[in-house]
Amino acid sequence: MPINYIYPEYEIIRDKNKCIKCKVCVRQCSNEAHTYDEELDCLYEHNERCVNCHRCVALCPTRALKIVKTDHTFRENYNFTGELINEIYRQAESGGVLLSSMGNPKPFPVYWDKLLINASQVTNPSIDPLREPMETKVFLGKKVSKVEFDENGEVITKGYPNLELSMPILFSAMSYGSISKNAHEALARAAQELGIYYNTGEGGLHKDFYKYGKNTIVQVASGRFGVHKGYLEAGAAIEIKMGQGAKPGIGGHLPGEKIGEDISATRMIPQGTDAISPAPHHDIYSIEDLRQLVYSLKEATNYEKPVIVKIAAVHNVAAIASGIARSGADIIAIDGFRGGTGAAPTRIRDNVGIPIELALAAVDQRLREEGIRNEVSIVIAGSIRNSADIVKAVALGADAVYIGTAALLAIGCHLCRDCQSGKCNWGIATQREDLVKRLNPDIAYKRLVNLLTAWNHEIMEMMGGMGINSIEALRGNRLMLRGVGLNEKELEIFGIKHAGE
Amino acid sequence: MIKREGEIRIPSGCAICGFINKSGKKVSGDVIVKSISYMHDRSNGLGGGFAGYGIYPEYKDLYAFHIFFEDLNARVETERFLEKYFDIVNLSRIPVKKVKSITDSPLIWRYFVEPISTKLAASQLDEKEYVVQKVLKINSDIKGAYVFSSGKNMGVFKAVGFPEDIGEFYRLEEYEGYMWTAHGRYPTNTPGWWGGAHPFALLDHTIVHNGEISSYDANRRFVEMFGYVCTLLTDTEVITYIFDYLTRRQNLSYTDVANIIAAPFWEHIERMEPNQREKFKFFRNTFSSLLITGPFSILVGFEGGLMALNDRLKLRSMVAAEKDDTLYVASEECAIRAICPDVDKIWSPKGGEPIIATLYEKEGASICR
Amino acid sequence: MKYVIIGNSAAAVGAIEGIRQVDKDGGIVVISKEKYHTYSRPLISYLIQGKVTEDKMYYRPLSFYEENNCKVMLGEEAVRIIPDKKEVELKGGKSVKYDKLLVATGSKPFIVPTEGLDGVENKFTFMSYDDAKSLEASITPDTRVLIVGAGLIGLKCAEGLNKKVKSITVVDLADRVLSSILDEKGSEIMKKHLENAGIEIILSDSVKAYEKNMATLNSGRKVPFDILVIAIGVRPNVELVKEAGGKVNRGIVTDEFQMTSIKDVYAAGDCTESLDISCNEQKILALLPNAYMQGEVAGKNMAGDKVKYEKAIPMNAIGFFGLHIITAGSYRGESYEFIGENSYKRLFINDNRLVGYIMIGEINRAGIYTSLIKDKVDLSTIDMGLLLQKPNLMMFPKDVRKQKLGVGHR
Amino acid sequence: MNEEWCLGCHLCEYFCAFVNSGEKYMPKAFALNRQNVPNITVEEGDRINFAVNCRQCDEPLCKKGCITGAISVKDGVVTIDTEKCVGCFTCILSCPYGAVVPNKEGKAAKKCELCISNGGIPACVTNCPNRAIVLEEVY
Repeated sequence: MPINYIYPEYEIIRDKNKCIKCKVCVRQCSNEAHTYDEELDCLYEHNERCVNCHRCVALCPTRALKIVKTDHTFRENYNFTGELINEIYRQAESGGVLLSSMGNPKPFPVYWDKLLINASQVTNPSIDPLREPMETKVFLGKKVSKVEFDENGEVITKGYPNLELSMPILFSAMSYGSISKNAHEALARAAQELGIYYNTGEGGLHKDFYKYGKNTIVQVASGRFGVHKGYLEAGAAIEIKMGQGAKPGIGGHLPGEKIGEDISATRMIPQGTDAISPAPHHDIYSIEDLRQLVYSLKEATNYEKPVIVKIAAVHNVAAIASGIARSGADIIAIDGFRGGTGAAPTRIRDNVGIPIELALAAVDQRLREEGIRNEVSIVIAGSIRNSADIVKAVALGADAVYIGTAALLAIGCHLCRDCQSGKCNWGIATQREDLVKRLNPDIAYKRLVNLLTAWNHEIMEMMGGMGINSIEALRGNRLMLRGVGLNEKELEIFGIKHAGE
Repeated sequence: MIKREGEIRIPSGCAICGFINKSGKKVSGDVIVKSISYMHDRSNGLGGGFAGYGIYPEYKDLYAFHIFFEDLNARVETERFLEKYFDIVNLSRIPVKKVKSITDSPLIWRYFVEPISTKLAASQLDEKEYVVQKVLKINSDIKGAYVFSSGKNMGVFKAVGFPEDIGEFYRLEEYEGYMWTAHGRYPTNTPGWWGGAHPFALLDHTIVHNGEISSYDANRRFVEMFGYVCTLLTDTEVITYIFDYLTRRQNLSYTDVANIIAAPFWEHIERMEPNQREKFKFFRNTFSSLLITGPFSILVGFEGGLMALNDRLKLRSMVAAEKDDTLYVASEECAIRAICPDVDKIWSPKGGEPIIATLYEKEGASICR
Repeated sequence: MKYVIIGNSAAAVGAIEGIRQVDKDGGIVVISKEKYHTYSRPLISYLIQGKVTEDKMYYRPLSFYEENNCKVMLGEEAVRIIPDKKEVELKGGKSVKYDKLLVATGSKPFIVPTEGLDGVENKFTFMSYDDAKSLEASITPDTRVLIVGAGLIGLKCAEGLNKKVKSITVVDLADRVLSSILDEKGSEIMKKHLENAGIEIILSDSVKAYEKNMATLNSGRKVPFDILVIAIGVRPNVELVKEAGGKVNRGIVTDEFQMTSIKDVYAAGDCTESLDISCNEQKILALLPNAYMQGEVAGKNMAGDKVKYEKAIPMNAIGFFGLHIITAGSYRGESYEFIGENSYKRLFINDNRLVGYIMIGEINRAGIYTSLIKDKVDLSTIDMGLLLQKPNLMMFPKDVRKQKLGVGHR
Repeated sequence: MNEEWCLGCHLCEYFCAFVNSGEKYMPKAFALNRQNVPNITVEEGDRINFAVNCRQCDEPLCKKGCITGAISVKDGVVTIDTEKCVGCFTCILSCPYGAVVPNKEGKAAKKCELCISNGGIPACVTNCPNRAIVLEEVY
């Protein structure tokens, strides 16, 4: 065996006094980081296999386990960090592109944390959400610009198809394939119970989930996997995926080993073949082509469903959004550079795209300047982490947010960022039957419902504090935000004042 | 340096009152002055004003512009601008009386104008839109000039001071109108800029408002998509624009406007008859950015009518009363009793429930659909 | 409705509990020859051994009769059933009227007439509380015990006495111990185990004659003893029914509702015959669980219900000196044998059904095998590999597992 | 028991043995080879796992077969009086689920009594990480 330069990143620490040798760690680690030796009645740790997913830690009945970052180091180097060195070793060994998953973990500014929310004091009252109605219902879609009446004064204008949400939150596109069927079921059932929507991603719609159609957004992406008439008709809205925040400008790849019987049927591709989504849509080489696809889809569904166009937040996102708003799309979804993924080239994930906060501020402002903000709703995505992020997003101008990573965390994801291995110990990003069953949708969907119910309460609390009792009065209400530690340019883009001003 | 309206949002508490005689009987301006004076403690001397309707019968077909000029240059420039787009039928200083407590008065002029027909035709705008654009242009572009009243057969009179002093200053006893509204202001900070006083007016819409709306920036950024420029950053300004947008541009009735800006709660809408439900849902969705939240009580004056409205939680006081053909509305009952001690009926309107009174001759007109 | 029960053991208790599931009010009279509150017969060996105290001998709590509203006539012996009058005549001339009668008279020890037996002073059987008490009263640490019969009763007695006496010798005509429930290999294992515990076992031999404290065996061997326990076997007490004209073979014959050929007279327990469904033969299954379940069925039917008792099979769970045996069914057909370090297992499969098994040592979850026999499960639906391995539910098809373990019966 | 969700992690067995051991600290319950026996058994297959414990039958065969009267049904829970039990294991012979087990001394039988004496909610239910085991009242 050649020399392996890579020292394990984590160490599994077992408290022998607490360990009762129940071997739950051995049974539960799909990476085989724990093994048991019958002869010596002894448990061994294999640190090099550990991805720090915490499955063993969480299930250890005596809390005898913990996983720590190794204190083994290279000589300190601010420039060539240990992580970079290891990445070079890995590539020197494999000759391949580095892959990773979930969102960009690098220390770029998180603007949400530099925005502060207002509250009422003397001059106007705050509102107590426990005692007064507090509304978070949201409609997504194009709005009527001129209302017409008949001679009796009755409104004759018909509204455009809109999505109605009980709260300004949707579950992001995550395909069946990138995540498990049970994870999908959890999302679908939670969406149904909450009165919101989940998104099929580019994986088609499993036959068992057509019944959740009223709460489903069906995605059409560059690979067109699983797209057929019934699929388009099944959902409440159709999303054209042009880009993804975690990997703007590139396509997707689901390896053949994950294409089992069920996924094959759902995606409409042969079992065992790689599912490759091209970087561009091969029928969209410009904005006018997008318009044609938007209208093809509307035509196919009798103009009954809103069409969403999802793009990654890139440098000229405002101009792109303006073009999309004029393309007939009803909703623009913008995915920031911290958005998640099941697998992306590390360098792209960590270096391409812009923060969603800036993208949102720019897009909302641009659409208002052009007087076309009413043509589309804006849904943003890319690492919405809590209810305060949502309040800030809405105040900046978003109609609603997509949550992906947070939803996965709710159902057990521990953000070990090893989705691409397909060995997710939490039954989420895997298709291995024994692992998939670890995610009981009965539990998982309830956790999602709990999380969003809690967030909605918090949103209401914050709104009440601002003296706002309906979410629409918060949307674009940038006066409710102040910046801290932001420079003039950032404040200008956000359209807000600095704290204290 | 203390910033004035337009540079910063200034929260304020206020007094408002108003009345309309539905049979069109005219009442002298000193009545409204008396009414507002009873709510002296609700103002702090940093602003007040009045709006009278039916006060210029001899010029009733002309737009009456009331303009503050900070200096002569502003006046010259404004008049040059006006002449370019309007026929100026009459112009004069607005007569005032020296009042000790009122100082730093700008130049206050009044112009009765009508659009130059060729210019209007060339603009391809309807007449009102034409006028609005020119007013907004003066206010945003001509330094030191501020059009604070621009409707027909009506006028706004406002200043920095207590309202009763302002009434005296403008010699309101010399005007007679079928409808009057008044405002006394309690801003938390302001250098005292006359333009920042209320009522706020656009064409024949005038608004007096007591409150501090929390939806301000959402409303502002929405209406600004339609050419309005909120230069003052006040609630009253944006509410006026909302009324203008919904009544004039969208042709909605005042009732519908109330149902949009103080929309019923969803739980209430869900309980409505299907037709009603659909309509309310449609309105709330279509004009979601025009929902006004936070406390407000407003009096909206318009040609031939008056609307009073509270926010949907009724977070500010407002009392209404009737005596014969006259409807009275005020922040406090005392302001009504002061001018009409023996009312037929007095009540406190519910949050979100508009009270709309119009001249009998206007009943059934499109505005009251 | 008036119920009369002759007998006071497992079948009687089963009947009382069966009646009370259906009829809360009808009067129940229990006629018991023995003067004790209902007790567990198998416990007498534990009593002698000292593992069970007298207060733990009771099969049901002392409040049992009161709670079930029963009139108990202890120490009364039924001598005649008069079906025409619906009466039971008691020793001493009294009689008890019944609407429904249960005969649960059990069995009595079988004693082979042997030369000199009458002259043996300290001779005992081992069936009843009284047997146990008198036996216990006569032993000393110096006592030498001879037990005739290496069946369940004889060996249980041996185990009970083992530490309390000087020596124990067990003699049986058969060539192996526990011949009624074990195969040869099983018997061999048990014999060794018993001998290791210090019990002397003489097989394929029997007592030819007794002479005071000496037994002479057929083989000529002489076995001295101070106490003799006769545990050759038992015979059902069928006389009452037989004399009343009821049908009797070796035991009382009943239908599947536990009614004898005499109307309104039911029978249950060791005095009856049952259909052993593991081999489809009428048998006397003198086993406590069988007695209880027959009694319960009889009770329910007496009270007007209509339930069948149709899952009878021989089955035994017993242990000697820490080594446990569980057996069930009949030993015919193809057999599968498994010998472990400390265990022995043999499964019998006939006509694609599990019909019997023997498990020694490793007995966990044996009931799953029992259920396969009782339910006559067609083995083509069962994973044979798993079946042979050990008792488990995995061997059943998914839907059966779901039914067995399913989340509720929703 | 819903085998669809059973992961075969065996935590139910360990928690069962722990809470029924009387120890307050889990590691102690399993220290020094204390053979605490769980009342629940996990069966493992190629893909299927499930745990088996007492079904609390309406007509428990274990009770009917018990030679000492040690088994009774209290408030729907089939209970063994270990003082009365002599360890003949007729109950093991009778139970079609294999849900009765010898105790660690091998001298008496024991079975799941729904943690009635351990706070009421069965430890296997509380500690099943995938809610494969639930407590349901069956009417």
